Amino acid sequence: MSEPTPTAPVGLDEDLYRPIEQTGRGFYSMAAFFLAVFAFGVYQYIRQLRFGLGVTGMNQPVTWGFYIINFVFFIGISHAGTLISAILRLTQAEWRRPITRMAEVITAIVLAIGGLHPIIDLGRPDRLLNVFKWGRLQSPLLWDVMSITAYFAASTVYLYLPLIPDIARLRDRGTRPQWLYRFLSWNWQDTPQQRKVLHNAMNLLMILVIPVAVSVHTVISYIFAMTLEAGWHSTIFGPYFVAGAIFSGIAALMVVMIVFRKVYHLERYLKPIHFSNLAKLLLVMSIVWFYLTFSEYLTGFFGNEPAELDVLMTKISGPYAFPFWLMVFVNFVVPVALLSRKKTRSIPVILFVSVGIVVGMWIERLIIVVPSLAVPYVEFPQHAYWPSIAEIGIFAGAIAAFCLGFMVFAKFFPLICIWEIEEGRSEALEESVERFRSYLPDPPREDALKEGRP
Amino acid sequence: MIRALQWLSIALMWGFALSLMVLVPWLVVVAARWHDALNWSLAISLVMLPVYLTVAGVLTYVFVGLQRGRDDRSSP
Amino acid sequence: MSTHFVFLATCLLGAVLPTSLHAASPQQPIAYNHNLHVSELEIPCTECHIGAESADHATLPPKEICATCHEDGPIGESDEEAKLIEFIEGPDPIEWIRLTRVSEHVHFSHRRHVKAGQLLCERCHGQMAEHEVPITRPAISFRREIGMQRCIACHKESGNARATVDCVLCHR
Amino acid sequence: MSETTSQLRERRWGMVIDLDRCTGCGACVAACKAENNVPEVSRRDAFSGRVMNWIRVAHSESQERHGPSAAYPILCLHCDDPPCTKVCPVHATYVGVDGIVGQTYPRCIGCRYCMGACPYTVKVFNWHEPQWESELRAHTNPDVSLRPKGVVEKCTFCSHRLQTARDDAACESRDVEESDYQPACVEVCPARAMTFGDLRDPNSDVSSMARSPRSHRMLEELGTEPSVIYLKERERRV
Repeated sequence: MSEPTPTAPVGLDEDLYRPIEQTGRGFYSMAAFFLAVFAFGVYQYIRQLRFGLGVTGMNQPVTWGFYIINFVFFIGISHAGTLISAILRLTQAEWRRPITRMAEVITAIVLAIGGLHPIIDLGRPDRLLNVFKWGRLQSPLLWDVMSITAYFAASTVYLYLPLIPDIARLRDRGTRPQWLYRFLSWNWQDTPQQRKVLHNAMNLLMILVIPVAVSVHTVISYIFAMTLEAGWHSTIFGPYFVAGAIFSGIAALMVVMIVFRKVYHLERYLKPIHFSNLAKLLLVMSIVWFYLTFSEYLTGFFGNEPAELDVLMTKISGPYAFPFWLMVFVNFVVPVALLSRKKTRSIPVILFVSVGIVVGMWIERLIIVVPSLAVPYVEFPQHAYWPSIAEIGIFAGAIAAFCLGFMVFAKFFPLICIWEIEEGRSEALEESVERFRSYLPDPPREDALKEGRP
Repeated sequence: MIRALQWLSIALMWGFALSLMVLVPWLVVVAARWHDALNWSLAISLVMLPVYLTVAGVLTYVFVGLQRGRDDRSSP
Repeated sequence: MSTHFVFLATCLLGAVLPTSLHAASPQQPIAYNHNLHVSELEIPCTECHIGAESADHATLPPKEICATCHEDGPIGESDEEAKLIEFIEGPDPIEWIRLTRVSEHVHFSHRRHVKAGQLLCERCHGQMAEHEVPITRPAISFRREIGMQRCIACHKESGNARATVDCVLCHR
Repeated sequence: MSETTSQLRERRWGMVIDLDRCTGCGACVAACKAENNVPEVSRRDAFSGRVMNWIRVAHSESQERHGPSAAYPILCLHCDDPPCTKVCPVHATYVGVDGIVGQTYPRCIGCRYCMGACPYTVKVFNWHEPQWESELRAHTNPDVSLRPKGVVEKCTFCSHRLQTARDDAACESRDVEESDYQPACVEVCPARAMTFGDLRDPNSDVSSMARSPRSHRMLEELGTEPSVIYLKERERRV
């Protein structure tokens, strides 16, 4: 066993290692539960493979349902992550340190799950290879394949790089399984040169990951916006989707943070100030989201174009009125009412608001995908779209897969970036004092002093 | 053994990046062959290829960099 | 759940098993000698496979076609001919086993290729004239080994403007 | 905008539907189903909105909808610049040489993007493996394939008839004439409301009808350039 690295002061961050080194009964029972739900989803998918997409609730004209909604939703959540952590790192926001890791984990897991959804949606998944053999780059679906793979690659690496020093710590502590930590730590020895390489790479990646992340959700919006369908064919869909993605991402991040803070007793690390700061960000995004939603619908409404108006009316007063107004309520009214006042910005309230927003953003995806299809230009026999047990089962399975993925990750790796916390303790204070000092106006030059005040 | 796994993962990463970089020109070839929206395909491939190149480049930089950094000291 | 497992396992097995096992070598009712009829007696293919020039399918000859020559008793001394005579005199049709098939979703017109395109049968069916006993697998299967690539290659190299590579004109 | 369209095309098959003549009897719907082996769906599927029709007769009673008339048949309009082909990720739907928008079933991956992109909602999906009762199976058209589950299908202007017409013409070493080829719906229409022909040929019936002041195309403002042209009803004095 190698000796612990000199930079790791033993004891201070023991709380962060505990979930990895001790496994309680709760973990196994939760894992079993999620595994069961996941297995149910897999079973439903196998049923779908056998009997065709007829087992879902989709029909003509509503040819896209839960799978595409969930696809957009999950990929949206994935923006939590990397985008938030990249922006916070880039702007050197010191309070980011305990948050970034969780955000990145959300991204990686949710991207993998979301990326599978278009495949689940295929009528002929056995012909998936056609996309690579004879794919048409003109199709926005291909743009999506490209941008999601790029984002997945970039964000996985972006999760992995800051993890290396922590893995090395686990390796040096002798945590099991040793081979895993030795394999993943890449012989990290905390040499100055290694630090420099890691630092450079992270800097590069965090800059790269922002445009890639923006492009991903823009391209997803293009899937809809590139068609001529009323309600989809909109120029602001790109920014609208990106804003919505970041919005839902922050909310999901808060939910995860609050849950794991409770479960793993991370109160020392995730303090009210972190939630307060994120809640302010959430409030801003809520307002931005509302602004974009408003602009999007107002142009349709004011122009009075019949097809556009038909879709709009089904949303605000037709069969989709309830989810629509619920969405406005939980995405805008509740956050603005509760998060804008310091008094109500407490952690339980934030949890409530965040859960509401995650649900609300899912409804938003529903409101975007389904009504436009349900109200075609030309008269068509109408049938309400209701998800079947297959779609609900697969949705539940996907959520279970996310929880399971997060639990397994937390079982093997620290959920809070230990070295960044240590770095914060040892260096950040002086560094930021130095930084703040550099913001201050320079002292007057000596010759100016002499001239001005003789 | 662990060394081999590490090299394997590098190889996988590169295989991934390279196969994407092969895929895009291939799709352009397909488009040309089918007289099918070649201009679009070219435009999109021009956007995609640099992105993959950058991702692959960063990966290489990190892996090579870490190995170089390690060589300063003997491995534990 | 177990039925699903069996289903999956069967799929896997089906994919792994060699193709030869799939097509158990078929036994034709009469061991027709192509070599004798085509090479030596110089009977053209279309004499018996009458659809080749006039229809989509080339057709396998019914016994009436055989009867035009073999009606008045055996010409040679082979056992196979004796079987044929039995068929001609009996009430049953000869149930030839069809070996060459194109997929259901393909429109392939024999008359188009044979009559309008003036293609030789050998081009796709191989040197049938050399076989003295019935073949057990087609010289060229359009199912597995070659498929669409062969069609496309030939259509392109023919230089014939009517030999299209447009999907819907062959896919149906 | 598939470049195939402009470069290789000889003809542009098109249809004119005179709404003044259309009685909405549905003969075209039945003929199409029989001709193209469009499967029947189960009762349950029919109730959940999965009826499969390549042509349907829409009725617009009120003026709120954007349809042009009281009863009008809608089939794939075989657009010149179809929104559906642009979004297909695998080249399963595309504009063919004679302006027929093709759907290649063996290539389709069933993503249903084209169905969402089509402003006319004329594509249908095989939600299940089609079930054919033995009676019906025996009467399927051998010229048309039976589609497997999980692929999108739509009107092909009875392209199998074009295949046969081309075979006929090739055997007589001539080009396909307009009179060689007609889709089943046109053939069967008892009111002769549908006319089929070459829109490229200025002397054809369809071309002259297309020049009528009554002619219009569905959702013309979208710029999809459909090959199916409707003739508006004349005003009636009671």
